[in-house]
Amino acid sequence: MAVDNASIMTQTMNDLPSGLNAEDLVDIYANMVLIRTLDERIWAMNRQGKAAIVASSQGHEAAQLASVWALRHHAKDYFCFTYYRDLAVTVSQGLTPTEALLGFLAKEGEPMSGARQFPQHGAIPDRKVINISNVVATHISHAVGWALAAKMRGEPTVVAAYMGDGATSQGEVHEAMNFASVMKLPVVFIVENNKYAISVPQHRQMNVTEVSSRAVGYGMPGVTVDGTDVVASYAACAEAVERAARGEGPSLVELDVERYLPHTSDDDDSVYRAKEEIDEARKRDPLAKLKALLQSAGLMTDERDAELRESARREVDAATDAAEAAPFPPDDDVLERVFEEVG
Amino acid sequence: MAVDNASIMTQTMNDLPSGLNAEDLVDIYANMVLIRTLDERIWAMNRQGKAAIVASSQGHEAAQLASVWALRHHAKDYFCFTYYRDLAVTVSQGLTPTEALLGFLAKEGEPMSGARQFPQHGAIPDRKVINISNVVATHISHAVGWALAAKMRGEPTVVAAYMGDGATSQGEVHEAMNFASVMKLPVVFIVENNKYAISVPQHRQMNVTEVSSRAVGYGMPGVTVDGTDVVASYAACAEAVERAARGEGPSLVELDVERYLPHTSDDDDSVYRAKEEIDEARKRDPLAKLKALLQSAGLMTDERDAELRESARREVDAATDAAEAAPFPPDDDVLERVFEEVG
Amino acid sequence: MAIMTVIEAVREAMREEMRRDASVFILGEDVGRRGGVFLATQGFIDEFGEQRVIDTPLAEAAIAGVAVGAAMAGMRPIAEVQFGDFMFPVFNQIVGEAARIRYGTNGKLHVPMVVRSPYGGHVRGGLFHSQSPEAYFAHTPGLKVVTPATPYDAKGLLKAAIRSNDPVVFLEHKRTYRAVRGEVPDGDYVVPIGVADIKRAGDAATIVTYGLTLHYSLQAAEVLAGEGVEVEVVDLRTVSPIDRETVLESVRKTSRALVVHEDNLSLGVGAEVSAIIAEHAFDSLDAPVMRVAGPDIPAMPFAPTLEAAYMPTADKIEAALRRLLEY
Amino acid sequence: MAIMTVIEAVREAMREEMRRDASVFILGEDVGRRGGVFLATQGFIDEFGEQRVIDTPLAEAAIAGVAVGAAMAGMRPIAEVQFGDFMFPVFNQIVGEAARIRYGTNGKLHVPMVVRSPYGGHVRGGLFHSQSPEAYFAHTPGLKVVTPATPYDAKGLLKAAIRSNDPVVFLEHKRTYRAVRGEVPDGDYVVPIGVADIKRAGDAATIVTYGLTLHYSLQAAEVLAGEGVEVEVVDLRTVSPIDRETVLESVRKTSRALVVHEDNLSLGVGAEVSAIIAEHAFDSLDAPVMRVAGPDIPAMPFAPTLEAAYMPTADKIEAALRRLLEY
Ligand SMILES: Cc1ncc(C[n+]2csc(CCOP(=O)(O)OP(=O)(O)O)c2C)c(N)n1
Ligand SMILES: Cc1ncc(C[n+]2csc(CCOP(=O)(O)OP(=O)(O)O)c2C)c(N)n1
Ligand SMILES: [Mg+2]
Ligand SMILES: [Mg+2]
Repeated sequence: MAVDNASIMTQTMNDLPSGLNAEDLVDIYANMVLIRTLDERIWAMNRQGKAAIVASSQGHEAAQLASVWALRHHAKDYFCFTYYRDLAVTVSQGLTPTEALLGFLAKEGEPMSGARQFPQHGAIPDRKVINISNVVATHISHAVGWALAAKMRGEPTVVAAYMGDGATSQGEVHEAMNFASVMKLPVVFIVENNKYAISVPQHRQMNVTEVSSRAVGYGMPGVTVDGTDVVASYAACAEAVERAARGEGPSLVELDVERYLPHTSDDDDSVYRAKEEIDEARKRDPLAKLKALLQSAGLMTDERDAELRESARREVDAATDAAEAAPFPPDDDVLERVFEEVG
Repeated sequence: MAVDNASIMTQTMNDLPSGLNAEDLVDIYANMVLIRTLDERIWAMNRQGKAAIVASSQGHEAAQLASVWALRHHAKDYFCFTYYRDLAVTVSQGLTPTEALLGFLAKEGEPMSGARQFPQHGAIPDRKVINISNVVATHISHAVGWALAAKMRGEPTVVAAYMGDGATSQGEVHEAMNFASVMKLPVVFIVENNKYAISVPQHRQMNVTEVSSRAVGYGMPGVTVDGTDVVASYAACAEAVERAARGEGPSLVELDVERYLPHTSDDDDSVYRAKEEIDEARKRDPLAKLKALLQSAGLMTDERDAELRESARREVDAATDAAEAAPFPPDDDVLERVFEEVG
Repeated sequence: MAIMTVIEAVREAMREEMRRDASVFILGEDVGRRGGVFLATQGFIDEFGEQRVIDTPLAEAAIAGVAVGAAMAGMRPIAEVQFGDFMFPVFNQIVGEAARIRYGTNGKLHVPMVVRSPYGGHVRGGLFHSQSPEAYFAHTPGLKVVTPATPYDAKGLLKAAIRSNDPVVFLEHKRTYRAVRGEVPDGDYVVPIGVADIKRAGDAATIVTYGLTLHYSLQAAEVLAGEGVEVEVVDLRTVSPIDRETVLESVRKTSRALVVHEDNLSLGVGAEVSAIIAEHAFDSLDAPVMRVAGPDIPAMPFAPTLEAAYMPTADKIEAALRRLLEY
Repeated sequence: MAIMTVIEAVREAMREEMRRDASVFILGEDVGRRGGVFLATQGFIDEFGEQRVIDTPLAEAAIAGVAVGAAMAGMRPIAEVQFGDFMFPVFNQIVGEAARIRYGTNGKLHVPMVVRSPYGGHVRGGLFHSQSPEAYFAHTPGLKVVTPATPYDAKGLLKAAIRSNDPVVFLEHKRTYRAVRGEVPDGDYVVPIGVADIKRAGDAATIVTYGLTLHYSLQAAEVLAGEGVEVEVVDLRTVSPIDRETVLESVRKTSRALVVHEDNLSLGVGAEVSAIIAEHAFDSLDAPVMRVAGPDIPAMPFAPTLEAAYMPTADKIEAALRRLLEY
């Protein structure tokens, strides 16, 4: 994996890619703190038997947030087709912690699917997030279709299609990438490569070190960057978003990230992953790295950080209370909205 | 498409790739003449209302025969997973003209499927040819699975998986190529690129000029050569076969060929293809090119060529008579061999 | 009123809807310059341009998945799958995804798309160009599955399908394309999805069928009519949802039911029809509900003898009717 | 005789067959070091090595297609599809290809493979981890579809499946994995595919079911037994081919039939069972053949209230039985 772990420490605010400024980084950091706090809470609630299933975003936050900020700053309009591990995308796009927790607890009023689906699945079109399905990679062609619709109507939408490294083995990803490139559609394929598909390590998934090596076979640009580095991730995503916005077609951006927890709360990673490997991965923690960068630029102090964490804790506490107090959806809802109600 | 049409005329018998000698070329030429004669007869019988459906191999013969000779000379054992346009593979592997015609006329005794399937579909394992299905590209993973079985049992089999350019857009091709490369399986993926999937030209199928550009994304070698040039095709296939035989894994060989006739006998290519384009393509006719090469080396004369053509015509005439005389399969065969008969 | 074939009716429905509604577009293999391998979209690329008549790569899952995405975004894609046999690669997208998007987003999104495909046999299509895939889709809640048998129904139902706000699998029997002609009113009309049609009235027995075997059933009914026995022939037209009322009303009247289809017997659409009758018209039945269907083999073979042996023809239907009437 | 769970029985069947026959191997996602997400292959990689316990890329079509190819070459692959909901990506390979290779090669090749998959719900699996996909496969001639409900049947049937010279779709109900325990003889035995089993004898009515709802049906039968009404419970075990004889014999004895399954109603396996009874036991029936099944929605939702509302539970089966008995 071609990443440069050292570079981030030497980065200064002068190096920022166009479109990204210091306040953005502070803002992204605040989002990270909230999302990490929420993610930890959800995991804990699973261990308490309250949340049936959780896939943690811990280790992926920088990549996800950088992509969202790049979309905001470089596209007139955009849409995110996420997958289950994209809590930082959904929350930064406006899913509140209470709403997120309604999903994890399967409560009434959950906005994405009405608690019909696993947490984080369904759609919040008003917040530009769609995550239809648990079947890995089916959404990639949906994202391409959404982009096709936008292009046909002359709308300036750029569509981001998020997936893991594992997902890239699916045939539908091939078909969708090829289709998007032939039709020059405004899509950014974002691969959050955490080097595992559940227990299967990257080298048993593919005989290449970089997923981005596939891009050339579709006639589109492909790049791999350090996905724990907000600045590098932003730069790569921004370039791809701009290309899409210019009507030049799709790109593939591979963000090299880490998965700190087991695949989901149902998984036990100790049988296939050495503790040392995870310890090593923790050295790249996106929160710590961004905090260090901000501190080196005088934009963050330990006190301010503690305040952010405290405020995040309070927000997540309140969300927990609200979600726990909510009822389950009523039984008779089970038969509704299979088809359009006519008449 | 990176091909060098001029080079063949300057080639001499001294340039032959290792494994291929002058007699092979004469032998390949005789096969070509027979197969072209047979192919033309089948097309004519379709026009007479006798053969329900035909996909012609005309323009693909050099590519197909070169691959078969490369397998024979560079693998201890091999197997061909063909598609519908591979008449030159099946016949050079021992399907007699009579047997082929039994297929096109759907007669009893047809060896591949008992006339249950379209011509050229089914299996003749004793002649190392399998072509299970009309669903484009489903056989690519079968070929990979066959290679996996061979590898597990320590057998020296190299598997050739044939497909068109159109087939490469299928997701299953991606999955199968990736799988083969991860597992280092002895497969040669042979793409007969005639630049059309029925009416859809290559640039609407993919945003690249060479399918072989996909190989790097799977961590395997990929090459594009002139598939109307027996010698160049042989050299590329031989290298891939040897790599597979050495246990180093799969390769992708793209053979740039021409389709002289409509997609099948059901197609009318005049609505989507200019006559001039076909005329231009005819200049690369593999038969003419190989004949010229042999003549320049003193290995072929017009007289000998005429004899070959006459003998091919006689053989195909006899086959036609035999196939026409054969009965259709008996009705009650329709229910047989769905499952193993037990007891 | 014009007389036209089924393929002409299909073409006319799409042409009129594309003129009427800019959000309708077509994607599929060879739909552009080639006009589709059955010429369903002949001339469309000239009238509507390649933006709205999209020749795709050879990749059915993408055709379906891209259509799903575009439909969610508010377009009305018509995805053509070149043969019904190639519907299996779209299974994941149509059955797994399209069918449950309204449900799975609690109504936030819906999928106004049509997947059209020529299906069925008796055209020397062999094992992989003769498939009747309707039952797979009819088992899927969230999908509507339409199988017209006449030009009139094909045009009216296809318009209804294109205007539907839910995904529709629209299956056109290949053999009817050119072999079946009939009157089609000029201009706009819609045949509602989910409503069966009595194609021939009678009181001695009911045949429930759809697709090509409607025509073979009508032939068999005609033979019996010559003997003074009037058989009612119900054309389902939509195989999901099944129009229970029309079926049950007919069977309550005739007391005898024969279900006929070309697809293989086991768990074919006829199984559901038979189960509905058995449960809800039990007291009216004077004889068991019988079925005539293709045998349980993968699909009809290529050789003409074998194809004929597979096919539920008028003869076989007539023989079954006689058994039913004699019970 | 050991007492074990269904997942233990599955594991034991595979382990014994892999020891017995070197051509048996396993491929799927996470089957190696992880031992499968339900631990069906726990410890296998240590015993059999990574040559025979193959962790694949995340690509179900390839898993199935590679298994088909290896099976044609004479191996006996067991392909694991991690959840029944992810069977749709293998549809093209299993339904389109594996099922018709013997037929389409006129017997020259055959496909001795098993596709195993954990299916079904009542485990808080939500819309995409609760699917019952059996009917799709049961409609496919050339496939055998097996749905054991007990540890004894799971072990014996899985061994039969692995030894079968035709492709078998082997569906293990997730909820039974740990919840259902039972006696399993030590060592080798085989339960034949295609043979139903009477899990409880009775004469008042027949329940025909399989999978998880077998257990709920037995609970309902138990309640009625407390009232002196003995209901016969037939466990299909194999949903394709259906054991017509056992079903019909039971219904001819009891004169009343209730078909129960978790999959949605329309064109579920119950439709075929009902159609068979309606056609072939017509003269024995004292009441319509009734069905209890999941409603026609895509699959059961995630929220516990909605999941319970979907599920055909013992209560719902009991209520239907009372309606049937009172008819
Ligand atoms: C089609 C399909 N196959 C298998 C699964 C089970 N599954 C869920 S997530 C996953 C691994 C995904 O890995 P990756 O794409 O790398 O994403 P990550 O979880 O690592 O972020 C698997 C195998 C599924 N949901 N869908
Ligand atoms: C899955 C599938 N989709 C569509 C078809 C219809 N079809 C048959 S051949 C073909 C084009 C194939 O083109 P290519 O792979 O380039 O092979 P060529 O015929 O040019 O040699 C198409 C679309 C099919 N048989 N299978
Ligand atoms: Mg991953
Ligand atoms: Mg081609």
